[in-house]
Amino acid sequence: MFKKVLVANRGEIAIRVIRALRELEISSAAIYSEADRSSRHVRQADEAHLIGPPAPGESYLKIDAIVDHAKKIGAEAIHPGYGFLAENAGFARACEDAGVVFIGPSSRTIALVGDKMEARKTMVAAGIPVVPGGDRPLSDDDEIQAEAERIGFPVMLKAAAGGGGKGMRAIFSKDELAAAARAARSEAGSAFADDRIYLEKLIEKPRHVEFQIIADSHGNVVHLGERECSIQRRHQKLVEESPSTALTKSLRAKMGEAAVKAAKASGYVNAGTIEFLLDANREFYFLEVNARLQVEHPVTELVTGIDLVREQLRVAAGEELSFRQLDVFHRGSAIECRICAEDPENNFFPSTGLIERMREPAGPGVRVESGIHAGFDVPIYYDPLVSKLLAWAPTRDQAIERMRRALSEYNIEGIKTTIPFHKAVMESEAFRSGDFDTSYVDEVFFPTYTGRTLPLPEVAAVAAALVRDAEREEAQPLAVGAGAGTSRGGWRQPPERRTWGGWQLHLK
Amino acid sequence: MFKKVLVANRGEIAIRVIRALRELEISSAAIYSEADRSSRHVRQADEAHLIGPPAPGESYLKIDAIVDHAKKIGAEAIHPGYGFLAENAGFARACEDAGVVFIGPSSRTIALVGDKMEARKTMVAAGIPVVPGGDRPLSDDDEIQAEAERIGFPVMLKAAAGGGGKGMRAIFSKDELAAAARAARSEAGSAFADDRIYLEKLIEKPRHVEFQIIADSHGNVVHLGERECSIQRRHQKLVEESPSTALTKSLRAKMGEAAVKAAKASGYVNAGTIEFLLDANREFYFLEVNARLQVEHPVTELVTGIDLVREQLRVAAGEELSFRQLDVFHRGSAIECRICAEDPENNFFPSTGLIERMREPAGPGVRVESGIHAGFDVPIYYDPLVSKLLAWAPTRDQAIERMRRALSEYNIEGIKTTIPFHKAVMESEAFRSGDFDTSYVDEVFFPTYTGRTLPLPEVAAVAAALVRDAEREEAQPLAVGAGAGTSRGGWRQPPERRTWGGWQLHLK
Amino acid sequence: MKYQVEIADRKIELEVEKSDEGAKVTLGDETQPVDLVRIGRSPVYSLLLGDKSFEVSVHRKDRIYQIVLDGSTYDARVMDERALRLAAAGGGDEEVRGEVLRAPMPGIVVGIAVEVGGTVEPGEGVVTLEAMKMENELKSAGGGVVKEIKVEVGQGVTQGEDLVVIE
Amino acid sequence: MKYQVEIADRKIELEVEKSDEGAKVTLGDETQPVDLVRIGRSPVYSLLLGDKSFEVSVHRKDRIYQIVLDGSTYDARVMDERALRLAAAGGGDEEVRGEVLRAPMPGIVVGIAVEVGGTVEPGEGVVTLEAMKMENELKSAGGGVVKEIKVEVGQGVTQGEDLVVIE
Repeated sequence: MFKKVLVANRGEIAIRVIRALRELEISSAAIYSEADRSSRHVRQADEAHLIGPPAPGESYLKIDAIVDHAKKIGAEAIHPGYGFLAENAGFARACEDAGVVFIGPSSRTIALVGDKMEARKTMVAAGIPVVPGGDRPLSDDDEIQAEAERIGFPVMLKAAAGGGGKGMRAIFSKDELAAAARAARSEAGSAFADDRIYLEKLIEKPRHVEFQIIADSHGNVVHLGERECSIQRRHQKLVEESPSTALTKSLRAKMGEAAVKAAKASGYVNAGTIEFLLDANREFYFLEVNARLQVEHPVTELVTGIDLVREQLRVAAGEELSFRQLDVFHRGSAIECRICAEDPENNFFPSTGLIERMREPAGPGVRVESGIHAGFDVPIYYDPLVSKLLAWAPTRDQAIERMRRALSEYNIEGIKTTIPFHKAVMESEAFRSGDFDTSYVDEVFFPTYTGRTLPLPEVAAVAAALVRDAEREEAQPLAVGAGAGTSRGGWRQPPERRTWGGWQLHLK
Repeated sequence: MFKKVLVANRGEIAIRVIRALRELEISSAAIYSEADRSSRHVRQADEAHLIGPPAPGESYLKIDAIVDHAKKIGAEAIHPGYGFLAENAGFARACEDAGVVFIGPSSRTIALVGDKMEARKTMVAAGIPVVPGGDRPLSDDDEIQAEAERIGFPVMLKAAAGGGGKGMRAIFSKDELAAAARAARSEAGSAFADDRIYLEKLIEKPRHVEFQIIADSHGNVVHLGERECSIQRRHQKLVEESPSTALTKSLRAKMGEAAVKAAKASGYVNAGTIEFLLDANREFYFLEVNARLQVEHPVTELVTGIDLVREQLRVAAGEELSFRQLDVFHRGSAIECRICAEDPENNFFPSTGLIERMREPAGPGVRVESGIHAGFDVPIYYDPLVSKLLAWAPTRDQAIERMRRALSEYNIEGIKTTIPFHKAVMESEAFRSGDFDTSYVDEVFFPTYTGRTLPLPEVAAVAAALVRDAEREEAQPLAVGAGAGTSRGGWRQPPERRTWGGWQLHLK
Repeated sequence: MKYQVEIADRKIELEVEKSDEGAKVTLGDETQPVDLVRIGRSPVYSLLLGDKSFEVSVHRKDRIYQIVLDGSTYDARVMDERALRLAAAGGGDEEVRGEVLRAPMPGIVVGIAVEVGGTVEPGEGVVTLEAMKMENELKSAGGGVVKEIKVEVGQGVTQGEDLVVIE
Repeated sequence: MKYQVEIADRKIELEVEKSDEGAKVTLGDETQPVDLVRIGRSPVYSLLLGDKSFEVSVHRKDRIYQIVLDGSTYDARVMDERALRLAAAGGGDEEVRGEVLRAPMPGIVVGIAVEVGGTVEPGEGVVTLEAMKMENELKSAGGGVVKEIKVEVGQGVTQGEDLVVIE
């Protein structure tokens, strides 16, 4: 096993990896940008190294500086987390060239699955259902139109090098086609320096169901079941859960088998995710491979009991997986809410600033994966995800109740977060019923989401008035006659305990 | 189900119950003594009611006041937690008489299992192995001596009404017998107003293994497997775990069966624990019934996935258990460390005072059940248990690693706690091997426990000197020339972020 | 002591009375015992109002008490008897004229959709700010005529910085 | 600036130098870059010493800096150059004579095992205090003759209160 591992990330995922390293008694080396000097991942690691200025391009994305640093400090491996360089084939290759283990799939696999058209081709060859449509780049308008008519409207225009929704366009009729293709090609060209586009059948109101896989370098590939990720806003996942309410036992087995096949077909080693779309008839289609640990990996950890980061480290060190497919069994139901520094009352506007106070939930079935702390200044440079809240229980209904309870215990003060949004989702009929698809949040939930709720204004008013009253007394202690620590008609304030308002009954 | 439940306890167990109530959408009513006005359980409950002065006898033990309060506020049931009135048959009877549901077994069952000799008799009749010895009270010296010789030395003198080790004496030879019997009888008489004593065979170096049972009022009794509680100091449990390393599959089945029989024989309804001693030959003996939720119940929750407090509430409301024996399966390994406000460097002396700062562990497989918070003044009146730290993992070795990691993240500043002791236990060879008995801590661990460890004095010295240096600069800002917020040779201190020493590199 | 507390668009009148037996608060017709205790030196308080128990955090921002209660944030403006008398004597609040669009967070200005002298409708996008990997459109609340544009595209701004003045 | 830091029975000498490139600390033969940043207004600091990262909490108790580091608490007494010179000029520490047994916690005195004028051996039990449901025996560290007993059985005492004076 490794002796020292560099964690090439920040925030909650860096802390997640550092915890796994500590449990394995592996020394952890953090890197940080100038904006992250006070961040938790710096304090929780055994070592910390300044890598550059706040902008990601000058710090967390600097391939050469990070690999050089790993060599210099004697780190045998690098864990990329998610985001930043996690799916960058060039970074994986730079690690390979430098003789540092990249904790993830090979650069070859990352490059293969990163090209949507190549990935499609690979899956078709492996007999995995893909969304009907072209498996070749389309250049002129006639070709595009012929292909669209062959598939049948509605269709989806996609960029071969795609990602993050860029270059993607849903098209419902022939008339829109030519203009959309021009726009998509130009967008793809400027975003990815690769203007190849292709057409797929548009799956309407799909559910997004993904399978966690993990593979070692000895040829063992195991899937750990699915995650339901249909609660999205503008293609961003907000809530994930396992199991999915949409899957039957036999469908789960079929999709799991397809996920393992997909991993084998792409020569996958380490942890990864095979994303599928599920249409209204419960037909599934390969969507893409996420060649990294996902944000939502703890959902799978809670239902399977398997520590994915630990297994990532083990297989990267050349060990065999500690379990076979038959050893994997699922218990209960897990839900994750992504807590973002965004204001749900104001169109999910980012909210940065100083965290003045935090109270985190705890107790049975609750797991918090947080990257922040009281006194932390949430920087503007990075992802708004500041924490993940997870709840597990024997049944989905109980997991929802537990998540509601945990959300009610979670206060992050000083910035706005998506906690109130998640409370509303947990209360919503559609989420509770389990009957929703990826269009739900944008089309059904938001039009009726009132956002700003102040259900107890009288109680808040009483608190504000009492604090004001106490401050007034403090400012004029002589006039009122009773400062802190003095006795007054049976009421006593011990000097070490500051009491506002002076009306606390204390022990005599 | 109930609409409102009164929680007749404080600290972590009150919070545990309040969380379960919130998940079931049942209104929670806390009671508090004058010493607990700032306690967490007061803030986490929906309602809070002052019950009396700090001394338990004037507050948390006031049966009439508590039952009256429940009636007055319309609480249909009372959860007693553990300790205080949890095993008080008089309290259960007062609830029954007042028409308030006592969340626990009936007063009859509590009285039956509270009398050690009656409990023994009941178990013998049910065919459950008990420690060899007398099942009748012994009065004169001749009778005692005859009985001791019949059983064979060493023997244990016990009080019929016993508890907390009072009236208990281990006797290794005939000469000690008469004097010990006199002392035990007098001790029992003054402690329990009942001076009946009896003799049992002394089981030397036993392991303490207990079984969790839960029963509903429809005749269903299920056991949830064992907890190993042999890590004790002076008969106080310190670390608990499940599964026990001492049990084979067949022994577990036999003991589980005995536990269910014991519950049925005593007419048990609700959650309870059957305690056994296991001797060196893996023979087990019934020890006693704990007619309440135990401190260590989360250990069982982690390996079975069952929420014991939720089930307690359900069966108290007359519902059937939500599972049968065949539905219970165990996964992985769980450990609990009791975090007490005691100084392990100084003979576990109680440590009270203000908690100046707290950092709690989190992340995969970690559960914290805490009753304290920063700014809390730990009162002298109550149990020193302030928090419980639990770790779960697929294997015992991993659970130990995880517990070590979690302990390293746990800081409670301002008072002394048993955290350093637990770190040492997790490192100890005997604990890791799983080969220990109840004498281990007192006889093996402590004689070699060095307690006070200051492994990094140089690092602490650097921190202290730098803080001192910064304070010196702050005190003389004009003399040194650079106060907070001013610029100095490329180093900038933003005024809102206080930096000591002035040598933090900030973004320009 | 009587207080008027403004929260959002509500004005809540209440009266606090203290005696040897503790404090009482009167809200509308109802008078209840009340007890507020600060937890250590933190911004957290335990509030008992009648039998009900609440945990509130109080952060003071200038003249506003920001109350965090059950996950919601209430911005409360508290006026006591004296302040209310002064306000009554001094006439109503000054008429608020015009609007200054301010940066709700630090970021980089990546677009300005208006010109000085141009007209802005209520809810119309005025400035686009980039922060946390996302572009965010800032909208005019009231609408009016653009009087001044204080930033330019590409410029970094701090939280609360004036961007555009609309009258 | 040179400092001497006393922790338990160790005296650690170190030197802190600051320049435009940051601070360095010299411990024995080794000089390393050092960086200490306070986290918000909390007692928590991030300490980078060389490449190593530590989280420390600092609580000041009179003249002692209580440093919490990796779960251990270090009571550090810091002397700077000036204080060291003064101490050297003023001669050694005053000889400590006698011992006052103090209550390590609040509690109730339930037993006193000595009498005024009696002799106490080092490690001998002197007073029994009840707190947190347990009886705790307080022992004499040094031993000697009991000069004064300041409490009686049944009395409640606060933390740090004098119980028995032994000379």
